[in-house]
Amino acid sequence: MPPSDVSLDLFECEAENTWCPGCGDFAILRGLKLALVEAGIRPHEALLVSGIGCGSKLPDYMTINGFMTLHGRPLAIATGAKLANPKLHVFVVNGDGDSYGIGGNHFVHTCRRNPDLTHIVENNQIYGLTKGQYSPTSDRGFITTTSPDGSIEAAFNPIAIALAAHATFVARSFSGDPKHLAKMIVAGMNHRGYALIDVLQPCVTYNKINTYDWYRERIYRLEEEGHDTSDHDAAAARAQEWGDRIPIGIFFQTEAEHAYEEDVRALAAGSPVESAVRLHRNPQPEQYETLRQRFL
Amino acid sequence: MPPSDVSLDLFECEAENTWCPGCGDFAILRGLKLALVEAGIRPHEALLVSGIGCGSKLPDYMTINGFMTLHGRPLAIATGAKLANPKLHVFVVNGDGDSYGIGGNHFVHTCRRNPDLTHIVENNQIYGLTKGQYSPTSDRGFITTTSPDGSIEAAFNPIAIALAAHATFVARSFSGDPKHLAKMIVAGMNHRGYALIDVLQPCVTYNKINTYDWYRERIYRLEEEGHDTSDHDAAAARAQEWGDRIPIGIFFQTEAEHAYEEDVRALAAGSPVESAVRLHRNPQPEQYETLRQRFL
Amino acid sequence: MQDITIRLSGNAGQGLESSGAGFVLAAARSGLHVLGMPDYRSRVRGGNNFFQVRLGNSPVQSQPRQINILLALTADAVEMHAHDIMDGGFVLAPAEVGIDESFLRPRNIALIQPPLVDLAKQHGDKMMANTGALAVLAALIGFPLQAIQDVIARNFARKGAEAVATNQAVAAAAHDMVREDAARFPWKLSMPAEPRPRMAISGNHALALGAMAGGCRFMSAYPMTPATTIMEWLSSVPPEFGMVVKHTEDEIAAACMAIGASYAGARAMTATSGGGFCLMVESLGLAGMTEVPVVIVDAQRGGPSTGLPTRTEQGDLLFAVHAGHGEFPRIVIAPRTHEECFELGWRAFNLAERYQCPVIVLTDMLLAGSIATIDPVDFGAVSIDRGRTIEPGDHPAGNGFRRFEFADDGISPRAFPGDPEAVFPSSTDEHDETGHITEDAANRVRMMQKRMRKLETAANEARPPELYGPEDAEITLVAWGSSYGPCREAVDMLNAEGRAAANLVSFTDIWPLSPATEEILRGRRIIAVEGNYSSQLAQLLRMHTGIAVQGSINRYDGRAFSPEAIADHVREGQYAAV
Amino acid sequence: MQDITIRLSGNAGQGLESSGAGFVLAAARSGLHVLGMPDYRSRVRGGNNFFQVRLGNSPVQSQPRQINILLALTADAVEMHAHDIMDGGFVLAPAEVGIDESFLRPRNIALIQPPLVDLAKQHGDKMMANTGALAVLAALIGFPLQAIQDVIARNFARKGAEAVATNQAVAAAAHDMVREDAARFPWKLSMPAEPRPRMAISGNHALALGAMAGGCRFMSAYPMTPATTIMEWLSSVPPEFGMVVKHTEDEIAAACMAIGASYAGARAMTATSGGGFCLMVESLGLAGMTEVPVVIVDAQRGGPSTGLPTRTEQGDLLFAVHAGHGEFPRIVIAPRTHEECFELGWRAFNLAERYQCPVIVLTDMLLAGSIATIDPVDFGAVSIDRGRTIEPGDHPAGNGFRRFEFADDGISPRAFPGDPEAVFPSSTDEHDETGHITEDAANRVRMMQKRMRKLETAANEARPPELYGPEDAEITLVAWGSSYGPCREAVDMLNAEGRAAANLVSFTDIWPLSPATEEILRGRRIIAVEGNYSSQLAQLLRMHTGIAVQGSINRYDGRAFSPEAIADHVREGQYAAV
Ligand SMILES: Cc1ncc(C[n+]2csc(CCOP(=O)(O)OP(=O)(O)O)c2C)c(N)n1
Ligand SMILES: Cc1ncc(C[n+]2csc(CCOP(=O)(O)OP(=O)(O)O)c2C)c(N)n1
Ligand code: SF4
Ligand code: SF4
Ligand SMILES: [Mg+2]
Ligand SMILES: [Mg+2]
Repeated sequence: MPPSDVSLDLFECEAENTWCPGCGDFAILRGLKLALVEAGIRPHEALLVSGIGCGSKLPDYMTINGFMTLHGRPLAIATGAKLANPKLHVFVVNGDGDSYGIGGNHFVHTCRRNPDLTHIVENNQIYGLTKGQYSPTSDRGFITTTSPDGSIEAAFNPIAIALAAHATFVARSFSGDPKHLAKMIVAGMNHRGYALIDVLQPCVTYNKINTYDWYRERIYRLEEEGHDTSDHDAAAARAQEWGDRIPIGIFFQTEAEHAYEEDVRALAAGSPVESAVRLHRNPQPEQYETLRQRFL
Repeated sequence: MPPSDVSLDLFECEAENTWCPGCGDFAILRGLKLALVEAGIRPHEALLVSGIGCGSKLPDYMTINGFMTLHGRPLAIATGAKLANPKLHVFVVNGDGDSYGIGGNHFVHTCRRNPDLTHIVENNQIYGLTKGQYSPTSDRGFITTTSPDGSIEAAFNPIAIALAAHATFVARSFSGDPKHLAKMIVAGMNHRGYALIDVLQPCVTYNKINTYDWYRERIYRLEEEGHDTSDHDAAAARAQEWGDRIPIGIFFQTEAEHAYEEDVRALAAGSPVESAVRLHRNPQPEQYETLRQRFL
Repeated sequence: MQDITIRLSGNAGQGLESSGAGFVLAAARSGLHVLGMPDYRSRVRGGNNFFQVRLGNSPVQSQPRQINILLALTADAVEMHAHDIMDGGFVLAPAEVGIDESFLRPRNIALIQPPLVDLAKQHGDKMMANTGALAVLAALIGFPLQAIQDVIARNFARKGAEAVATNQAVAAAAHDMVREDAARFPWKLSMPAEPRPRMAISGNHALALGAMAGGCRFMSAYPMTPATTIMEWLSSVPPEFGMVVKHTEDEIAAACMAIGASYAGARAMTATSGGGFCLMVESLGLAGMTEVPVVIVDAQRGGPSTGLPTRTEQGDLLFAVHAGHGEFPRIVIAPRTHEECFELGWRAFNLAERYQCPVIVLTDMLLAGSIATIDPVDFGAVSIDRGRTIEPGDHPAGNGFRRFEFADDGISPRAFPGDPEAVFPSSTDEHDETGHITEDAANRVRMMQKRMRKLETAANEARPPELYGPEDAEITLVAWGSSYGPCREAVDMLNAEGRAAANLVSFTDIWPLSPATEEILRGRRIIAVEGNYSSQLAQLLRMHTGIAVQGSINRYDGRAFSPEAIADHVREGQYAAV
Repeated sequence: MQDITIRLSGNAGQGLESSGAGFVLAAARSGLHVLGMPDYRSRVRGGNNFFQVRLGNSPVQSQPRQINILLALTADAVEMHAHDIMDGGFVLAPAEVGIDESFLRPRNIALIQPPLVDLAKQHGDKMMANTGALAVLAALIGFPLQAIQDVIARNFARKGAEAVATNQAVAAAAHDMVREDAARFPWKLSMPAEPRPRMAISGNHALALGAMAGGCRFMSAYPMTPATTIMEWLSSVPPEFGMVVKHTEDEIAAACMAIGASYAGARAMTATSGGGFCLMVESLGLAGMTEVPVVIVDAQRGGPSTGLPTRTEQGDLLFAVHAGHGEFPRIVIAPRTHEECFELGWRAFNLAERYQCPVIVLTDMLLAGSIATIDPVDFGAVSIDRGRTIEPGDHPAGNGFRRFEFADDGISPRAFPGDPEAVFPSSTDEHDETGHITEDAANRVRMMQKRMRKLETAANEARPPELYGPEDAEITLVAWGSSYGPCREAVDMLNAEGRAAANLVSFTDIWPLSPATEEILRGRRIIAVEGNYSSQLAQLLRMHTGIAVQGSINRYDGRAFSPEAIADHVREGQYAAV
């Protein structure tokens, strides 16, 4: 059936949803489904890799190939899956603690590596599932059980770090605006290479500061201020904006560089997944003769 | 004895040095000793934490409190030591793979945390001790045993990442110029908070591209071009320079923010190390009564 | 009546755990023995959770198979828990909650429905319905309203006099409201004349308090259920105590920071659960090789991997004993009770500094999260042993400092950076007595032997397992950790039937095993009772004593053993999964 | 003469390893059996290293205690190695190297000093002295110069005809130069008339070649001695093979990428040493819980921690068997020979996909880095078994896809993303048959049992240990991995003395143990021979069979067992560290 037949209900699923009423993750789930429908991608054509956390439960709540893995590791796992089968549309969805805390190293190296992944971060500036400790993106002074006097660390700035780490698509959205979110996700999917979409996501239970209203009062859209998404310096400057005014939209995008897997020469011979099937059905032992010769 | 009595020979030691003749690490060892002498710090007053790699063997080659730990972990270990005993002058010395590869997550979080550490990275753009694989800082196209067709990843830019990660002191030096190196190290030591000194270090055995000459032809000094070290944007722009011209010197420095340990309120009551000694000699059980009350 | 068990049940977010904790405290202050167990799912709001409180006149160490009273704050709570209510038991629910009695009648379970929500609303806030419910429960089982009122005063103090007053009013009214029901209520607990004050404390809090008493002033950790509350509580300690707590970027940093702090001379710890412990394994080798003491708490939960994040298990024992490549000494201890959580909290640091190696404290969700009443801890009884640690100025006169001296017992002198008489290198590469790296074969052999001798020294000083019950019994249960409580009660039940049916051998020091272990177990008919699939302690015992168990009783669905279930298995000689 | 052992010794950076490899290849092509062992320190240049080559007419499986010839490229090499030269042995050194003969005379060790450096210089480059030395060695032990010339032609080809010609000229001249010495030289190897071609290959290369033959087309790793050459060799495979290799940021990413690739449907692996394996432990649980096959090679080296990075050890066995929190099936296998490195290289993937779990292949520095001659591998004999894997279109008709179906043997159907008939979630949280997260107690018990049943299935299909030597012998040696070779030769030595003194039971499939293990070991007088401190295989055997060893022979200084040393221990009944 042609993509136009792809509809929301393809992605629905009965599994019990355990998020708190009002959680910003609901809108992200919806935004992702809208994006898939718009892009005409069917459940079996996409792979959604998540970590551990409230937000990382998302794949359990829709019909899709979902791999809910380890806290902090989904980018590495998704990269392996993408390299093994470049035909898959691979998404990563995880929380701010997962992505920027314990997963920070995979994050910076994935940025510079540029595999064709669409990365959606549910950034609620808190550790939700573990009941409210401060996260890397918590603002200075943010009070939680592990920062009783307020956080005394500068907040991790995912936009700035991604830009410095050579990311080729860097965007921010807000779960209070599913349409904008869907637009960003589609843009990220269409981007050749790694796409970061950091989503401001209210945690209604543990983050009483960064609420829907708090964000709404501050958010503005980059495209409405004539921001040039090809200007890396301008993007870096906008990345520093936080507090009174918080930009959402695409900060930076370039397709001047290949996606990582485009430069992996071995993939020209067929993907590892295809090889596994082919070799299983037809091993062709003689092909290894040249390798054996190296030792004779 | 007054600092002026601190001399190089205090730091000498007989242990056999296993570096290759001509290795850039020799100059870094010398530069560090010079800096300690200039700052008047004695071996027992300093702690030198390293990881694993050629460069990380440095503490074994001088007389100092040296802790040669795990590949990628010295920043975390050093932070623990500094918080336990803020009186110590704590240094971290490790390779580019150690610091930015496997240790990348501790690197970005240490930057934003800003503990008072002086971090010297022996950046030879290669994995030396494991005999020559490409490292995070290897340039695109760099050919090694694990990048036979040349690296297809954008190089990790430590200066740019440190700036984006909110580091308060960011500098680069060159092991071909021990005096400059010593100057940078002294400046880093005097800095309040985390100081990164990325040192361009030729690996004469495995890196045949980034040689002493290669660097000499490209290096220029920021201070000679009137760079303003308080200007974050200017620093970020300079950080992007690589190739024909490579800046060395201090990119950025600010003391507008406290060192992490200055904001740890519990340290006002004495350091954990002092507490351990005090409580051992004089436990004072009654002090815990208020805590016990919480459960009655 | 000897003891009563009440299950408070409703949805996550309805404040069950805090109400339960308040009730436990009230009971504790009335001189009762209490054990309160939370049971919640890995979600933050919604979905049925419960908090179960067992109260008794003598120590209670487990949760029974059946409960006396169910407090149901939602309709489905009844449906979900009815089968756990004993015949003739009671359901207490706000009148405003529609209850389907079909579950109750057949087993003549009585239903009590005071208009608690309505009452709470009258006084201003329907959230106070919980307060009313607690007062009703007090009325039923017959413990003084005053105890409830005191706890309200204490717990609502920071919310202001207003909040205290209204809640107390609700409590009084509710207590009054159920006069008749209370009169008809069959089970009354006899209240001690002058109540002996007891602490009501969770295993994690007891362990954290013990650590502080043991001189721990540095803790670095990354949140992970069920260990998180250790870090959270230590973070709440006033700054005057000098307790430095660091919430790190991950567990690798958590373990490494603690090791760095300990290397510098602090008493330092970290706490996590199995998944985080996996990430600390390489650091374990760092501490083992450089002989840096460090205390690592692994509060076990249902595995493997993410598993059952909020439920209990004893699945990490063999992992803890063998974690890390190569061979180096480490110590593994596991508290069996809340009292031991406190004791091991400080003892762990003595062991770590004495043997200069990592000490792993294995607890589990059941100990970590349950609230028990214990005799007020005695800080005077806490001792601090820093082992062969030398502080600046205390050096014996003589020829230099050899940090890794080939000592007969394996324990070399330890000093810290800052000490002018002891400047030395430490390396995870093999090293000589001075700490410098060497690959010399003879040195390697001696240094390995030196390190490994510490394990023999530690074994000889380890606590032997403890025998409970008649020396000669038909069956010997073997247990560790949270299985101890239910096993102990099971033994009492079995022996209450007359003959010496069973006894219990339980372990606190698990690795290295005391040499006395073999002799204590030899010739017994042993049944292992473990909260895991593969009877890990039993495997360890066979590995090191050659003694095999006759059977095992295992539970690995994340729920607690009940003494009744254990006793049944023994009676029926059925040894398999509960 | 049956076999000859030559030690090439000099400084790191003098090209010993490549010269040694060339010599091994020349010998292999002449139809000899060869085992070449590098011995180097954890440094890149300088410091004495050596490469030891043992040549024989029949298979050689170990390095002997004493060598026949020492090639000394530096003066201190003699001082350092003289004690390992047998009485009446030889030292070959360039005339330009001043040798202190005081070490040699007393044990009448002869010195041969052709002017090799000078000769090399004459032909243009003193680096060619090594080439000359190899030609001299060939002359002495009497194998054809042509073999050396062929290898020169092969190895210097990429450096151009010029380089080939000059090196061959040096070889010819050097060979000529030592005519008389050669005539007087006592030990000649009889050369096979028409040499049977053999492969000269390291354990790591054999394993990598086996993995490719087994269909592995994805490898992610982080460099770590002694595993690095697996990744390096796979990186060198031409792109036409479609072999995707990723050098990652760390070992966590290495394991996770391989698991991601395997989840997607590839045959994927990673390789590391103990320290890196520590960082993969959490991923092990991920693969175990989500039932994703993955092959992890742990090339063991001296531990703990950084330890002896370039030396051998068998110290990770119990860690590999117990790594990871909670309980899940995994398989641990360990090659004993270079032939088995190739075989397990492909078999590991069959096991991983058959049982849908992680497979850990334990090798060690000795196998990984040594070069052995083996019969050319037969790719036709390689079989690929993907187990219960379903490819798109192959689904059995019927009611949907249950990825985690409660199968009797524990093995559920496996499908991959991209398959329209099999869209499902996978989670490290406990899940139901469809893959969705659930905390239901009954489901948990069944799902645990389903997973753990795979271990029973695997045990029943596991290879029993192998008996070598007389069925009834006074002593039974037990060995695994690289200890197998020297044990086998020790058994032959002992039995050569007449009586059935010893036999050997050795293991390839270590976990789960074949049920036949107990029967094979029962009633024997067992001595464990392991390259570790605590006899880890012996511990595992006692844990699961109850059979205890009578003693053990351990070596943990990072060096190889010699058969002579093992035989002596057995003769003297001395069981302790070598
Ligand atoms: C290795 C490991 N460490 C810790 C945890 C416990 N844990 C589960 S979720 C989580 C963090 C949740 O925060 P975030 O990633 O921001 O997701 P959120 O719940 O806020 O959506 C943690 C620490 C874990 N599962 N694994
Ligand atoms: C966990 C772990 N992984 C891998 C290694 C192996 N290893 C030792 S040094 C090193 C990298 C060396 O590169 P770098 O950090 O740049 O230091 P250099 O040798 O270049 O000075 C590696 C991968 C290790 N020791 N530990
Ligand atoms: S805790 Fe916060 S993030 Fe988690 S489900 Fe509730 S609202 Fe959402
Ligand atoms: S390999 Fe490179 S970095 Fe290492 S010691 Fe030699 S020259 Fe220095
Ligand atoms: Mg979050
Ligand atoms: Mg390097």
